Amino acid sequence: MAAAILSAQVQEQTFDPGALQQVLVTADSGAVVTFTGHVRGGAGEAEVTCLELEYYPGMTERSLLEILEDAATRWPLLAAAVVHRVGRLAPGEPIVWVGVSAAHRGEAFAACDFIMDFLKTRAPFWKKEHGPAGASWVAARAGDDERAARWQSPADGAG
Amino acid sequence: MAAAILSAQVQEQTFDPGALQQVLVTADSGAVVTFTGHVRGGAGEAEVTCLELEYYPGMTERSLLEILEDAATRWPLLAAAVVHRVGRLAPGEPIVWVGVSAAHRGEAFAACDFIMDFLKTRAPFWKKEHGPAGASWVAARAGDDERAARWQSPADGAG
Amino acid sequence: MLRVLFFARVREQLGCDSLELPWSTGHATVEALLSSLQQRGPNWQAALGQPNLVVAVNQQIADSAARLQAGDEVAFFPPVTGG
Amino acid sequence: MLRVLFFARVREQLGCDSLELPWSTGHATVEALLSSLQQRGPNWQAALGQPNLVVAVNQQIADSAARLQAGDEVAFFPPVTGG
Repeated sequence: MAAAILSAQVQEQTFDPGALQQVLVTADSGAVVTFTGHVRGGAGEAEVTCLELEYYPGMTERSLLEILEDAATRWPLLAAAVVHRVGRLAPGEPIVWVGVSAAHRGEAFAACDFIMDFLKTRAPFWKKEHGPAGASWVAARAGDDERAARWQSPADGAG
Repeated sequence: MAAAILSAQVQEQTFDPGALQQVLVTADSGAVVTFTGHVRGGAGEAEVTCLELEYYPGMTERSLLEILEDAATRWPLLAAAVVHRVGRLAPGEPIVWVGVSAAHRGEAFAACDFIMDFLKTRAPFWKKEHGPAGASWVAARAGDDERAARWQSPADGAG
Repeated sequence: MLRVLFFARVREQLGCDSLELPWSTGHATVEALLSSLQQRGPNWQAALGQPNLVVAVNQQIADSAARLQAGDEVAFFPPVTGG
Repeated sequence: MLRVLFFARVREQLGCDSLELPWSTGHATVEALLSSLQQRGPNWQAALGQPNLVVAVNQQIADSAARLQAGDEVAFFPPVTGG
């Protein structure tokens, strides 16, 4: 099959999931799976009034594209795209979007899930939460590493 | 947590995935996963010029809601919705949309995948393909039953 | 009365999408109703004798042993293929 | 020259986001570069001595044994937390 159409974008401005999804649909797309992440506001002492996102210009875009390329090697994808925001975001705002289109739903679900797991554990982004008690860097979560470890082989992931 | 907001809709007219997704987002939504299915056109002798969708008014909507309720019991969802079209559709047109919002991505991915598997194997819809060689009813796929059998217990599915 | 519905290929094979029958002891179970309907002719025997035929009683999937009561809605259809 | 970048908490701890160093045999590996940088003071020793410190050479994840050449871009940062 033809090579998948891949796109990775890092930006400060917000995005429109509906418009991003339309770009993924090709004549053979039977299944489109999307993930949209939103900034969570927390509550009480953990309240987040603002989330600040730092990244590594150059390496971050390259890393995102490599994750998409890895996904397109593991599953027969038609298109895959990621948009990740940086800068200062308010609770509720969309922060990340991943979309995958494929002929069938199995590979679209698996690839979208895989891309998010690797984005969380490989792509150089760092979150700092601002709240009533000041600002603090978000710690990496062991659960994210465990989720990413599910994809040891293409056969496991495609199951 | 509060009960999830659930919605099931069967309709002839098309739908806008972006607009449907917006309705799912609540103040606590950290993760939104959507699935959009499109009519596949086939090729050669299997070319499909038109797909006809029949359903069982009353039972179909009830069945879809039961699937959403089952998903909301298995995972802590904030909202879940399904829209399924009936009548005559052309290749490329969107036919089904499933969206799930939750605090975290693990449950949003699992629930969306689960809802599609059960929709495919439980909800009373029947497809008839029209093509150059005439019309024929689509046969149920064993692969769909196998995918649905993955969700034997909540623990398996949430993995 | 019993309301009986047919969908998709079954509907086409029978040339019938719904019918009403008086409830009777001869229609006391899904199995009895099926036997009675299959008497209507070879296409009824064939369409309702398919091993993968699905039955719903009052819009819930049921099996052939399910008991029927006056006022019930019974539907026969092939395996579903939506999504 | 070597271009050295610091991100997130590491950047804040050092009060420095980038610096340029002449390449030398004392900076022939990531490990040697780290030792040299840690001489700069207690905050450098602490920030660059964290066990979970990540290093990238020319925008690819590397380990402390990676060799460095003039013109390389080396980055130090904490575990990533995007998405």
